[in-house]
Amino acid sequence: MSTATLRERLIVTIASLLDGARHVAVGASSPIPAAAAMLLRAQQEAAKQAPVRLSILGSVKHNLFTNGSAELFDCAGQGRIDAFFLGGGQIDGQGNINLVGLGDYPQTSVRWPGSFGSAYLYFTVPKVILFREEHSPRVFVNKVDFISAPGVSDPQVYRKGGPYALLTGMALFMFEPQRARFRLLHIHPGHTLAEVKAATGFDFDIDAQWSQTPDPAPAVLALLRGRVLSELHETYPDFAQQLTKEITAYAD
Amino acid sequence: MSTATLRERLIVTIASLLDGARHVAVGASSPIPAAAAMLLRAQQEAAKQAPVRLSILGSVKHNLFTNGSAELFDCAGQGRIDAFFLGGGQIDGQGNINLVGLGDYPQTSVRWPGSFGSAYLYFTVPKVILFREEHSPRVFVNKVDFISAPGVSDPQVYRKGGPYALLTGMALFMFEPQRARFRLLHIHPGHTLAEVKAATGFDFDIDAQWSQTPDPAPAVLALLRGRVLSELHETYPDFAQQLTKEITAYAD
Amino acid sequence: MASISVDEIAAEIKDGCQLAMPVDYAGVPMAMIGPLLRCAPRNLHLVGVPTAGLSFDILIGAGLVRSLETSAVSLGEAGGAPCFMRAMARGSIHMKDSTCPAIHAGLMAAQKGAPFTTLRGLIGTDVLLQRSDWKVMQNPFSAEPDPVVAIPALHPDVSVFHAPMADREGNVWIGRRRELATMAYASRRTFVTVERIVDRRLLDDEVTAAGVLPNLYVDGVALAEKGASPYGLWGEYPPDIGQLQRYAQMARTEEGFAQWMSEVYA
Amino acid sequence: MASISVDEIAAEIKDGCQLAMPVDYAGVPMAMIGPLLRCAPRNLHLVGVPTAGLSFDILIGAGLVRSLETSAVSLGEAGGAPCFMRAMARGSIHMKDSTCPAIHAGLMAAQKGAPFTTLRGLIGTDVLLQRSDWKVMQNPFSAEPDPVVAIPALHPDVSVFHAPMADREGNVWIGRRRELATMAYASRRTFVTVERIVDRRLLDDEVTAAGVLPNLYVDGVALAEKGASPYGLWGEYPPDIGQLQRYAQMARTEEGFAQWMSEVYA
Repeated sequence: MSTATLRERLIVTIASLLDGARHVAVGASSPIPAAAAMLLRAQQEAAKQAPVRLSILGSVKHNLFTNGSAELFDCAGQGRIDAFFLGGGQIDGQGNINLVGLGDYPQTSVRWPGSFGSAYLYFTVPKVILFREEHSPRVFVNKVDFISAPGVSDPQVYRKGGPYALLTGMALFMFEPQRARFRLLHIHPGHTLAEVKAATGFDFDIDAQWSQTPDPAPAVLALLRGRVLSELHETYPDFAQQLTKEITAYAD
Repeated sequence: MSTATLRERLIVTIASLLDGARHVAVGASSPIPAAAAMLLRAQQEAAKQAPVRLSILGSVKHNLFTNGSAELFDCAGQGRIDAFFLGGGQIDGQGNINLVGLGDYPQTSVRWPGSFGSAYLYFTVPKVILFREEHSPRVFVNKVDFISAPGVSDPQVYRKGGPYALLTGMALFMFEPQRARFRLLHIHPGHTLAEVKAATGFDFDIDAQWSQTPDPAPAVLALLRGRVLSELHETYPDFAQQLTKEITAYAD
Repeated sequence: MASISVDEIAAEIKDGCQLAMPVDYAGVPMAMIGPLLRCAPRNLHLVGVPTAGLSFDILIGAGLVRSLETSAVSLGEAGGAPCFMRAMARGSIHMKDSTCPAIHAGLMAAQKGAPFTTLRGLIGTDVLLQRSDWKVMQNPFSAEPDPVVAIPALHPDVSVFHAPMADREGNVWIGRRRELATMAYASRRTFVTVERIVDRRLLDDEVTAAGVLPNLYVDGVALAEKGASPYGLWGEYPPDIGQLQRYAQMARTEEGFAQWMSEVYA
Repeated sequence: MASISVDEIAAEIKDGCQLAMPVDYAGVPMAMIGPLLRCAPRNLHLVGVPTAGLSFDILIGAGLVRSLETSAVSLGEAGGAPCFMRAMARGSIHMKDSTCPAIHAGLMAAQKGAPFTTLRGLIGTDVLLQRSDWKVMQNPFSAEPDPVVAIPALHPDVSVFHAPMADREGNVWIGRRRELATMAYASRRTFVTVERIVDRRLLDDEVTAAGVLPNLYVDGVALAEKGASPYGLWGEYPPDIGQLQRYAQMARTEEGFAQWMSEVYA
């Protein structure tokens, strides 16, 4: 039996993906990425390593920016942000993401909010982690209807960043920019390769060493359930409370 | 006999040149232009008119800027500065100014500080008032050795501003951009047209109506000697004190 | 500067006005929306700096909007913006889809008096493909092919935002929210609603002065307590998520939107 | 961030370093000049943001400077900068003559991660004529001929300035002097000397936070009381004009400069 809830597992997985980053920015309404970045910082501090810097938009305490909403983009353009998170109403097998809508633009049949900063940050932040809990063929499509941000670019296009990994409620894929393809690395407990294939509308590679998502180490879980949950309360009180409940229910 | 000292006359003349401006910026180390702008404001307030806004660099009280030293230039680029002041180590008859040095650049025989913001502000501020007390052939030359900022531009060049008038310790010239020439309008008391011609190294037009620089109205002088002098103390204490002495000596 | 009323601000927004307002957390001028609905200017061109939400959705639902330029319209945690989505599906409004830093780049060009600024990214996106008003150009400093996108200066006719305080001269305290300064520098006219007007001059103290938008860029200040509500205002009050969710729920249908409007702006 | 010493800051400035410092009234890091003279890095490339004065003149007089980029070098009311003028006449330094907004434009491009920004003006000046590193280009948004000057991004290796205070995390209070933030954003590394280090976190209060350069952009903070002297520091102390005049007087000759140096930096 697994030792952690799915959300805890997602948080721990993201924290491990972030390792090596000196500065992680987290967009608005992103409690799981925020928790993961806080977890990485807590782990590093516990190990007496230089901790990652966090800029969690929406937080006062965990946000260093003082130059308005342009600073996130300026900072990325300066090469001072190593990792960021994006989602997508659609994500395709080449790492293209669509945050705009379904069908023919502009009169899309379904309209989403819009591209936000993706059309810039996907080019400038080295490690963009695609995170979408829903793992279904309507999200993971063969070709997006609108490219808010492309997974790869022609060689002459300025490109310092792009997709690094794709984490869903079912699996973890790494992105291979040379091949412009995702590679399945882990499947979360309770799911099978057949299930992942059926739920993914694009073709992907499978790592020769693919495995079940490893269980979080007890010390990491303890940090998450202690310090990180309490830090998370400031920005995401509802989410922190909900996660506490889940953990309690799971333990029972 | 004249009622005012030369410096008072310069201040009053500049104030009249500034009339109509909604926002006047004054650069560092420019006490006479600063006093003139303050005088205009005081006159307008006394007449219950909307007063001109002042941005006097170096002043805390009479400076609205809060965005660092770039704001003056941004503000000019936005069209929000109507008048500014420039000088020049050399000024020629086409309104070109040289703030860089004498002789062949870069190994100039005499080197001045540099062009400051002139190469931008001369293009963007509608009324640039050239102000140089020394009126001599070494300042007013036929052709400047280095163009920090040109008096006129080709028609396709973006140009919202430029020289409006040239005020010296001897005379006032207006600038005619169509002709790219100065036109003598006033000569200060105590000087003659022959003297002005001899002291000016470039050819200039002479206004059919040219006259001696008019005497300041008593009410204007009273404002200058009262409110303006006391306002000036904050930014230019030495100058304000010196001017007070001059006025006292002159009255005796 | 004489302080004015919120109604007087609304009256300055005429038919066809290009009107800029800030993102959810940066002082949305909600108090101005009711008066604006009464003035009912037509064919507004809205600019969301850099994204937009409830204020845009209401104006779209009320039929006052012809087009908008922003990088997203949503109600945040409360979900999509229903009137915006409906109008897009119908094709009754024109959306100039952007990306956040392109909105900032256009305003920054205007702040600087430059015709345009360049922005990395964008190449290969459908965002760029749809923006014929942007140009791809060669970086003149590169010997190799190096395409870069030029974003033209964005000069809104009017910008309006809500802030914690202003002084009697009309100097407005914006704190860390410096995009509000950029928006005001770039705009032809700027109006501000504030929680309170203070007697001390905000520029007289270097500490408060650091967060001030000077009155040089401000054409009118109106008092409006809780003027961003149901959005929050930094350092003052949090957003009222319940109210936003209630709007999101009701505005899913035109009837529900009409009912919400009659309840709130009767 | 551990606070460091002024000597440690000086030691970070190596041979060939492109070193940026602010204008007279914006926190000139005079306290760092003595230690820097002891380290004596060679072939410095100085950037004055946007103009320069005493600190540049001393480093030029000491023979540590190969080139400089700024829009003016002077001692303000105390007159011209004697070592600068002497070195220019001799041709022993290379001056990239600029204009204030071009310095800001280069730093702003770097802040934005853009390859360049454009600047109006300049066309027809000898400033432009001498700058082969700037390019005149056609405004791509104009159908008519509309030349505009492109200024490439300026990324100093190191910037150093003096400020009133920092907190223990290295967040620095810069107040209205926002060109210091732009300089730091644009620079690869930034070091700051301060009058005092305070115990409270400057970002915790929205009013002080508005004037803070966060430690994200700061590589070291050193305590240096009266660290801008003989220049002034806003809100703290005025410039010492007498000292500047004394320097201006003595440095008119090489012997006088040498004597001034031995008196001040013995």
